[in-house]
Amino acid sequence: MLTALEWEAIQLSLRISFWAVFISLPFGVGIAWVLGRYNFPGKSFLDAFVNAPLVIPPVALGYILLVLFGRTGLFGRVLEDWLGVSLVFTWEGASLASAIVSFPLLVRSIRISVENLDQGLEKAARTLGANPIRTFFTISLPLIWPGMLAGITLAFARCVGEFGATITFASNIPGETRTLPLALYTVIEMPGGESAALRLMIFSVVLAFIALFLSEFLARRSRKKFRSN
Amino acid sequence: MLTALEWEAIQLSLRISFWAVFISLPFGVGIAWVLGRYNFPGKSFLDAFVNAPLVIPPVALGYILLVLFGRTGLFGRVLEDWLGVSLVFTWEGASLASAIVSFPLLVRSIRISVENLDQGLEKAARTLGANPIRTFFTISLPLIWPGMLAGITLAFARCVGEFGATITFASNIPGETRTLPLALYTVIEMPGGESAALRLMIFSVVLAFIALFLSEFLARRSRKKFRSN
Amino acid sequence: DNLHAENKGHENKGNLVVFAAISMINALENLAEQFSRSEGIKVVTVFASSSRLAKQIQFGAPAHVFISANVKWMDSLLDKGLIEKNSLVKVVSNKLVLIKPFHELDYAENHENNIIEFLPDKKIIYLDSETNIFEMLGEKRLAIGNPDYVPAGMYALEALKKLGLWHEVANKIAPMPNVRSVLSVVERGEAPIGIVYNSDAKTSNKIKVIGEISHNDHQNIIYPGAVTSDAPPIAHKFLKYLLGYESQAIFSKNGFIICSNNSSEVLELKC
Amino acid sequence: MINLEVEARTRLGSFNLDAEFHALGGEVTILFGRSGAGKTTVMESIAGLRNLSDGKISLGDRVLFDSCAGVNLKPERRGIGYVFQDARLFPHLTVRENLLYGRRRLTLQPYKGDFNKIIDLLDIASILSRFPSTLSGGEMQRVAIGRAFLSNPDVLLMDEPLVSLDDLRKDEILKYISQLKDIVSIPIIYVTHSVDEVLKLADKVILMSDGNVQASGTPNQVMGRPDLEPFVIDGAGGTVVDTVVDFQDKSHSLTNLAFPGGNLLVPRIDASRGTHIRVRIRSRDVALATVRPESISVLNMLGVKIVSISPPRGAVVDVVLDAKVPLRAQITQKSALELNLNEGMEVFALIKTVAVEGQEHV
Amino acid sequence: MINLEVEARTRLGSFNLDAEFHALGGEVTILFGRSGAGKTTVMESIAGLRNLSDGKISLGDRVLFDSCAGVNLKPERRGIGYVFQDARLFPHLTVRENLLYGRRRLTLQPYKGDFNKIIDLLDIASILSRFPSTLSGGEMQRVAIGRAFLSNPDVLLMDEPLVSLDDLRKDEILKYISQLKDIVSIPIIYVTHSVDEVLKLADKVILMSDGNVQASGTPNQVMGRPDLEPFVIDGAGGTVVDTVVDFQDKSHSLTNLAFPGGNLLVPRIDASRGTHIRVRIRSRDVALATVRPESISVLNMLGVKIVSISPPRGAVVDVVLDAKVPLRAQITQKSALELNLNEGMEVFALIKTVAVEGQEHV
Ligand SMILES: Nc1ncnc2c1ncn2[C@@H]1O[C@H](COP(=O)(O)OP(=O)(O)OP(=O)(O)O)[C@@H](O)[C@H]1O
Ligand SMILES: Nc1ncnc2c1ncn2[C@@H]1O[C@H](COP(=O)(O)OP(=O)(O)OP(=O)(O)O)[C@@H](O)[C@H]1O
Ligand SMILES: [Mg+2]
Ligand SMILES: [Mg+2]
Repeated sequence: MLTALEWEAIQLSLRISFWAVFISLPFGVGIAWVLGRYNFPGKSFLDAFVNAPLVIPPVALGYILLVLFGRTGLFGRVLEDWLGVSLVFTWEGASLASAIVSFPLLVRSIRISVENLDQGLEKAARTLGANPIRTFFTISLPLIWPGMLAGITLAFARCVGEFGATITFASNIPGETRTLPLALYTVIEMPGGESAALRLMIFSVVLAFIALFLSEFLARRSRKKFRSN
Repeated sequence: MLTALEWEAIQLSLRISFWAVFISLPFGVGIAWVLGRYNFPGKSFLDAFVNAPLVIPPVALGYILLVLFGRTGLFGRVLEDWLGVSLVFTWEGASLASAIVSFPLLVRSIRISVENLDQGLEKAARTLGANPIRTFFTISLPLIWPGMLAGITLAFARCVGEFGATITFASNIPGETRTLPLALYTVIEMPGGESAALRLMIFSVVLAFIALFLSEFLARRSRKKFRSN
Repeated sequence: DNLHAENKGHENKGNLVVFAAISMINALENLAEQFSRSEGIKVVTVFASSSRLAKQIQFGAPAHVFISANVKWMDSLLDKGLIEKNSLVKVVSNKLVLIKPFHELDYAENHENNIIEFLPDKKIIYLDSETNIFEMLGEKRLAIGNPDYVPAGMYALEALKKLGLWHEVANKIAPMPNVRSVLSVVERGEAPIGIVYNSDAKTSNKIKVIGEISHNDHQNIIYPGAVTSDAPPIAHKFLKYLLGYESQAIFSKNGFIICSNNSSEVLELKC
Repeated sequence: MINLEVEARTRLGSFNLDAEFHALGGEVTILFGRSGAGKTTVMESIAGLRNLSDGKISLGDRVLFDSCAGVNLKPERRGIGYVFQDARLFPHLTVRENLLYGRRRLTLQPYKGDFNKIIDLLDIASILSRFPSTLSGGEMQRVAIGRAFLSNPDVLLMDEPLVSLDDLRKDEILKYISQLKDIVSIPIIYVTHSVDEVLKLADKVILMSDGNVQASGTPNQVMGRPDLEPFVIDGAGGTVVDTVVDFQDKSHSLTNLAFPGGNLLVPRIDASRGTHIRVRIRSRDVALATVRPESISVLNMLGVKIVSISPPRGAVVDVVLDAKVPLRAQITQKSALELNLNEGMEVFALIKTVAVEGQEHV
Repeated sequence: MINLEVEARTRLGSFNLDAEFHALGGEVTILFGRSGAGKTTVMESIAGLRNLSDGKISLGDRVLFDSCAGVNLKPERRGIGYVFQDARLFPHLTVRENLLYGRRRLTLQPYKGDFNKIIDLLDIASILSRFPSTLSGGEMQRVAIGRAFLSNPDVLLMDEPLVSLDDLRKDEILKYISQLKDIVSIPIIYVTHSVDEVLKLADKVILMSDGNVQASGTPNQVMGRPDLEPFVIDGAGGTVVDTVVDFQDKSHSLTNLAFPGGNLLVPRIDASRGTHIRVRIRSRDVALATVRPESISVLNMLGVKIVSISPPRGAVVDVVLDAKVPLRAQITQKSALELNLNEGMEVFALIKTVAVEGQEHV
């Protein structure tokens, strides 16, 4: 049913999106927490910085990444010299691009949940002897979990659909960075590529659908528990 | 300070983004409400449909819009025959593209707030004689307002950054559809366009910054009111 | 596989990596496959817009062969010493054509300015200063590649200016980000006519070519190819292979124009 | 006079509600019962906030819910004022806005509550412009009560409204509720665990247990039943006697109340002659004597006849007395034996004036 | 024996807290005061949930907070068990998980509470696996109490913990708290509006008003003060007498308690001879007689001397009696005049056995 190329693109999309979300999740939660809970000078700047990838067109973002993480770039050189790692033109680079593009979505969803969190419950946990760490993991985290799940899904979907930054920064290398959207871009240039493009588009949507379905399922399970009929 | 072209792009971006968010807001609230409150068969499909624009690369989305809203398209024909309106190559079309691309972000933020809403308060309002409409506008809406604000900001920022669907569906016509990202893309693809690109990128970020700042200000005002120190 | 586990940064030792303009995808996929079969080496083809590929090579992309859709981007790499000057060749050439939607006939019935009048029985016209593009467009727009950065658009702009038609259409163009988009808006009738490469026109069966633009009216459209500075010898062989008779025939089938100086001699690029 | 008829059946997890009762307009009907008995569930059913599987609820000739006829009026059409067990103030509105939220309701009967009067009663004038998050527990509770009062309801549902309030304020609000029911003559359903509140307020008591109505009737009927033992603390029960003001003893700040069985002296009640007053006499406050004691500080000594003596429960026996109206005394078994009390005997019931609580009642 | 010393000053909007008091280990210290007096604010300050602008709080030799020394222990380091005014159960955890949440705490003193015992006491065995959203108001309250008990705290803060509970269950829990304080000898700070609870539990009462400590001392000292009138309902105050079990009258289910002023008969208390029992005698339950009445159902007649008679407040006067221990009677002015009561007079104090409430006390 699936051609080898399609299968390869799907796998790549999944792998790249998974790692993008997985790695950025702790940062996302941290920043959402700081933004949702505290007021401090420079908060607006942090907020703007986190959200910048939304307003900058992905292609431009890709160029910025190329400049920063390319072999001659600021970070790229450090990574290469110190760790022997190069991100440009690798799937890890594609993950980085996806992570940056989807980061604002992740943060915003979690932040809304953090803002809605009842601090009274955290206080209650503290009086029961839980330190801030335990309080966070046993009380706060489970209670913001629905928002986190929403953020994860949103970010994952955005990663699966990511094109501009990826093709610019990580190029369109088959088996390495040719994700579903890049494959779609490639086949559409071929005569009669529409049907192949349609197939790829459907795969994208199905992937997103599965992610949404999974998240809805998990969210419903956790909601059902603690909400009365 | 600003060149005429830059100023034009900024104005266009603002106009297109404003209308995109403004028009999609009622639908966004409605769908977020339905998804956040009710369980019904087909909910997952509605959810997937709403979120589909996230996974479909914007360029492909632009193409789909062309198919649907073009002169020969399903909706395009209706619009043209009944209203004499054509969306392709117009700023209204760019608004449509932006609205569709940013819609999932709008819905998700509002939905998280809807799910966090304490239904006990709505019940209290009902016993005080408020019908569902009044209850919605005087109780539910003010309480989900922070989430709505977050959604509006996110969607607005996404619209300001929207590139792929717009350029494919609405072209890159100066004064009509050449928004900031399109202008940015144009100069970035020209050799030696880096400094012009940087300027435009900064404008985009500043725009988003202003939107974020405004929303943060409004949110803080409404939060301060009803949250104790 | 551990091939790329060892080769972070993708020198792709053993593989031949070809960066090529996306508009060549049909012909090149084909040729690369044949080449890899005959040489027993894997050819990895990477397609994107020339500008993007050029920038990527500039930032260290693991390309061995670069085939650009225009001379300018090749020049920029040449200046930076990232390609072997000696290896530079003209791979193919192309020409601009005027296209319209295939179903124009049915569609045109609804409109007064029926452009069919200009085109008795499918005869291909040559665009000249007499051509009434303004009338052909009616209320609509002329789809071309964005003359700011899409090579096809630049050539189209040059030709339209030279033919004195630009002032008629300057406010009526729909600058599209790539040739593919030009095709799609013309296919859908959003633009009644568009200007694309001949090779691009070949990829769509929903449009038809109604006119040609003489290459006298603009710079020569050349697809230069070259080998990057740290490429293996096989890269030269591949480039040479592209210039061979069979390869050129395949290019030709895909709408490209076979280069006149079909040899491995060095081009003088700034023609 | 609008009466409320309730017949409610539903199931929540393993809990089964099956309750049937009615509440008269102008009366306070107390829902009494241990925690988890289903009181809140009944209230929510009346308010239309909980779906019943089966039953019928009507208010006067308006049917609010009828599972057979498929009637299920929306909460806002039911004309209820509900003081929730948790205050449920609107967090984004000031106290004033919370209080006035329900006033927009169109009502059949003219608006009776007076904003300033209720503000004063509840002592919330100083917090009107604050937001709920800054209020203390009792302040929230009071605002919630005011909000329900001011919505001018056709039936008032109060779910433990006075829990966080001090006794003095409790008393004032209880008095106000007593007055209210007489003025607007709506049914008031009141949930409480306090025997004190039952005896002060109740015209009728519905005793719930495990989702069922265990007993219902006047406070005297319900609170005196020995089989309801587990619900009521020994001796906190008692009787309620309807009296009229006979004369005022201004010099001693006392009021003399007449009732069929004689007269009662109570701390001064500000009411004119002939006013109906309901007094509550706790059975543990009543002592018995076989001869009239002299030189004792007890002012009320009623000649009564012993109707019955209950079997001993622990140290105590309950003695039902006939003072033309029923009266109840709780004394030790030892006293009963020593005084040789028997059914039919004529004795004196001794009731300290300060132990009698009276309240105006129409 | 760990004592709690509190000195708390802070400002919330227009409300100023400035309270200073101490609470001894093994004693229940009641925070009493009208709604909005600042009780919850004090509790939160002790728990470390509210920042004080100034003050010092120490528990034994541990300093929890000291604005001068810059000490501010985190709430989890303070070793408190807090029953909040609102239950604050964790919505995503079952009742069992809520109850056990605090048990992970490492404590200096060995764990004393027993899970099953507390479950039984609170009667929550049947809801252990439910989530809080399905609980009734009283059930939530009980789980919150259990959660605090089970966390094995060094100081217990209880903010109106019993408000939604019926009297019987209240009584059981009150008894348990009384036992608890004796066993673990931690300080217990208890907020309530109920005079009843004050008299049953209190070793010490802190009366708060407008953010300040108005009065503090034993219940006798505080609840009897006439200047505290506005806080206490007439006659609900009273005295607490420390007694020891003298003998058991099994046939009448009575217990005879000895105290310096004589003996008291009370309903049977299950305790052996010599056990210390604290009894509470409400002043309105005490009648006075100048000659010993005969043939009356009142079993306790104590010969006492009148120490003072207050000026009349409305109908009543407060009479302070000397029965070797202080005792208090509330009678009408009229009786006082008729019996010609004077300071120094020897009279009999009549106290119905059923009106006396006794509780074991170490
Ligand atoms: N979803 C549910 N699943 C199982 N049991 C439930 C559910 N909802 C409520 N109950 C049970 O129904 C019973 C009645 O609850 P309700 O709130 O009416 O009690 P109540 O009489 O108001 O008690 P309280 O005085 O404690 O407020 C309780 O025992 C409660 O645990
Ligand atoms: N942020 C604030 N701004 C202004 N006043 C406040 C704020 N927070 C609390 N208060 C006031 O502080 C006072 C003390 O509140 P606290 O909760 O301690 O009272 P309380 O004694 O517990 O009362 P209750 O018995 O009603 O629970 C209240 O009058 C309250 O209105
Ligand atoms: Mg209840
Ligand atoms: Mg409080």
